[in-house]
Amino acid sequence: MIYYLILIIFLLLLMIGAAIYSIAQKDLLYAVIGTGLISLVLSILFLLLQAPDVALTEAAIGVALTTIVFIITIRNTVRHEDEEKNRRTLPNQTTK
Amino acid sequence: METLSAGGKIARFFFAWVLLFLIWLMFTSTLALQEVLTGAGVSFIIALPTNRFFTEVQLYRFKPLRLFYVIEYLFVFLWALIVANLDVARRVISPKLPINPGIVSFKTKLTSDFAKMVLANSITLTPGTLSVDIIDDTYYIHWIDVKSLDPEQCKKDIAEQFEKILLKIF
Amino acid sequence: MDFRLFDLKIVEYSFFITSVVVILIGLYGALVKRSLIKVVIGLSVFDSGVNLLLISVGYLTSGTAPIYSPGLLKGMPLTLENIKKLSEGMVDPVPQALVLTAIVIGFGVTAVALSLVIRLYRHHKTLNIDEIKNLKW
Amino acid sequence: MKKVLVISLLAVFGGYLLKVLFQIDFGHQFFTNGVKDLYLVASPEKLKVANVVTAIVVNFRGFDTLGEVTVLFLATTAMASILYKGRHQLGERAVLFSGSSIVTTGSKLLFPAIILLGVYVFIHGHLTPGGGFQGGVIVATGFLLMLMAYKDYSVSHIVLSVVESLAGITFASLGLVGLINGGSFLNDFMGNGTLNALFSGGLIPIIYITVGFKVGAELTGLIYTALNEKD
Amino acid sequence: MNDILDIFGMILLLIGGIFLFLGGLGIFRMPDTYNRLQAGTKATTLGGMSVILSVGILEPGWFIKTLVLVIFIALANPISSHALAHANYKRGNKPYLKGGPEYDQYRKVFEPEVKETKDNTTEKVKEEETA
Amino acid sequence: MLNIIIYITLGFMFTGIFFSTLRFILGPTAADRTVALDTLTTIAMALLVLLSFVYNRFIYIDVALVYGVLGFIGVLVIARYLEGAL
Repeated sequence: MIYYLILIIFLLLLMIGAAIYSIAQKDLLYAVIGTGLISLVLSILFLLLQAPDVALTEAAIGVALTTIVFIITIRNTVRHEDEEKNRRTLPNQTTK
Repeated sequence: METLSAGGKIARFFFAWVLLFLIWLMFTSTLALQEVLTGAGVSFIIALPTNRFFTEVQLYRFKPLRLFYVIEYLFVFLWALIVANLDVARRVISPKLPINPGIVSFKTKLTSDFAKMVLANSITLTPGTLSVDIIDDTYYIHWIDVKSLDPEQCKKDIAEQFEKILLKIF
Repeated sequence: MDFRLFDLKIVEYSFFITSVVVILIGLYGALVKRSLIKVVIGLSVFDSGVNLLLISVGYLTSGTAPIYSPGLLKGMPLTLENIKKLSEGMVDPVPQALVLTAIVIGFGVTAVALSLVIRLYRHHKTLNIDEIKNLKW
Repeated sequence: MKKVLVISLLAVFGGYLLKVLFQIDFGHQFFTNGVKDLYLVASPEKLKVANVVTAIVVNFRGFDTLGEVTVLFLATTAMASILYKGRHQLGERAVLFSGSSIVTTGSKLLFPAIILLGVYVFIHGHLTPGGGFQGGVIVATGFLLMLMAYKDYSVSHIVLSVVESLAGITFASLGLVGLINGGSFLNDFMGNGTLNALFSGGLIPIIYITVGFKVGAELTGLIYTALNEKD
Repeated sequence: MNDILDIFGMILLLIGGIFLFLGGLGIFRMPDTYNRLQAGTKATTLGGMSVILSVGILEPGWFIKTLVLVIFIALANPISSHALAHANYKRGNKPYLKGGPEYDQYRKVFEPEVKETKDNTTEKVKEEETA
Repeated sequence: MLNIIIYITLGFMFTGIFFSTLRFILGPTAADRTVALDTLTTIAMALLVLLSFVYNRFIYIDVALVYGVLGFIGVLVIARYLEGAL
């Protein structure tokens, strides 16, 4: 049983790490991929807590829809959090 | 691509319906009467707008003999998949990473889009190769351990075993 | 096969601690960050933390999901006693129903917030809230 | 300065939150006089619905679900009206080019299967995990796949709004029929059937199917609106 | 008979676990994105397939549903990895080449001036490139 | 016997998750991070199926099914964005 506990604690730490990553990361695209990781881990945790309905909802929403909405926003605005840095690297980041 | 007659369209619709119905049966994995009836209805409704996605050729080309080739293809593919994984395992575990990567190209004789996709997916899942692009009939393959740059040789090494079965199927 | 997951007392609160930490991280992002998209990401992280907290409050040790599937009934007759016996080993369904709707609503909120962000960017040509006046301290 | 203030504030907040949470006995029944036992027994006994969560969402708290679907509808409408820039924008796709032929052929093949999975999830909402919301989200994701893979795949706004309105009207009128018939919104007026058969649970599968259509149409419209938006 | 099936399922489960582990290790160790994709796609596809199939073998009633999952993995995984490789090349991330620049034949599609040196494939810049 | 095999398999899976996460954090480009996410999705799907076997509930497989069908769309979205198509 201690084995399962270690695995669960690993997952919980992974979730905290993903949350910190997606808040601390300056590049917004990486932060969005980080939220995808949060939703992945959260879905496994919901299944561990015996809530398959919620796990299914989280999986369905978090895997593609949240990502596409954030990415559309990034496409329409700026990709990097510091906008000065963003302007410098813009030409080779938006076109192929 | 040939244009379809009215009979061809109806046949295509039935093909899509039967396929979707089989997928439904696998989803529910039961044979209760209510489930089967509902599945027939639902797959009928879904097949109405989506049947044009499934096939582009007349269905009279479909011959039962080709099912044997499909099964043969599956076995060849499974064997290649296992070999691929042992290959990846060898490369990943060995401490010196024995790789010599590069992107090679070759031409295929396949015509339909679906066959090209099946071949590309099979190439991706077989030893050391990853399809990067298809432009018309030219495949561009990332090869983890390039043995030759000659297109004929590449084709013989990478895709020959799949293509000759796929040519019989399609 | 029987797997009881939480026999140890120490670890039991790890779900609470994790969700509180995630909530705090999300709130920090929403309060401190200057990029508006980061604020929305912070809100979505906050949302995840709250959902995890609610679900873990409803958890029951060695319980199972509140679904009377054929695999769980195993051909038992459907009498009141059997149902009561089975229902004692089930986790709380009410937080699950709450969170189920909360996730979908959370997505709607995120979408509207992001469309507001796009609109603000079109007007101000920046996402920095220090430059968009009268919105934040 | 601001960061220090925020961190101290969060520390106080988190400390109090944890202090409260440590009084809860994890893994034991927390809401002792709650409605949990009532729901857990009444759902298979009276309604013949295997999935208790579905029973709560659709029947015991069915009115909330109507509100929730309305919130999603409002989100779609708000997004469209916030992003609206003028008539010339409509009909322009912002996806610049189609994917390579592997991506387009693959998505063409998988699209019907994804739609079928969505329909499976919301038809079986009362038997397995899932339901209208999840099924609708899956259907919308299937449309997202096609919209992304092809340059000129388009969804008709008229069809979407008609499907959405019809589903909404069906939901509301079924509820009203229940109100007239039995005295409460969404009161069940059909037979219940046997547990774990597909046709069971009375009104619940029908309502979840309407919810599935409505959510699918709404989210597809939301994605379509957002995807067409480009400066 | 049942015992043999069980043992077969267990072996398959173990093999699947090992391959999933190798997939993770592979994307950690390989030098560039294409090689990471190679390791990631192949190893996790076979690993996931064998874990899922082993569950289907250990519980025979579940077999058909696990078969659906296996089919979907085998269809969908190569598509996503192909799309990633394609996108990565289009962004201008050149592959890591040990043998020299002539090992990259795909470059000719994007830079037509290389055409004179070695001309045996069709040179056709996609029309979408200009759009 | 079966328990021990499941323990070992879970250990392998989590080691795989660990290495993928390392690549996720280290990965120099966005494509590397997406590769890590793709790998994590497949591993998570296998984990969900194994967990449903451990809990002995057939209906939990639906979650893995949704992950298996939708998981690649998320990766495809990011890939199409990186390509410059969106």
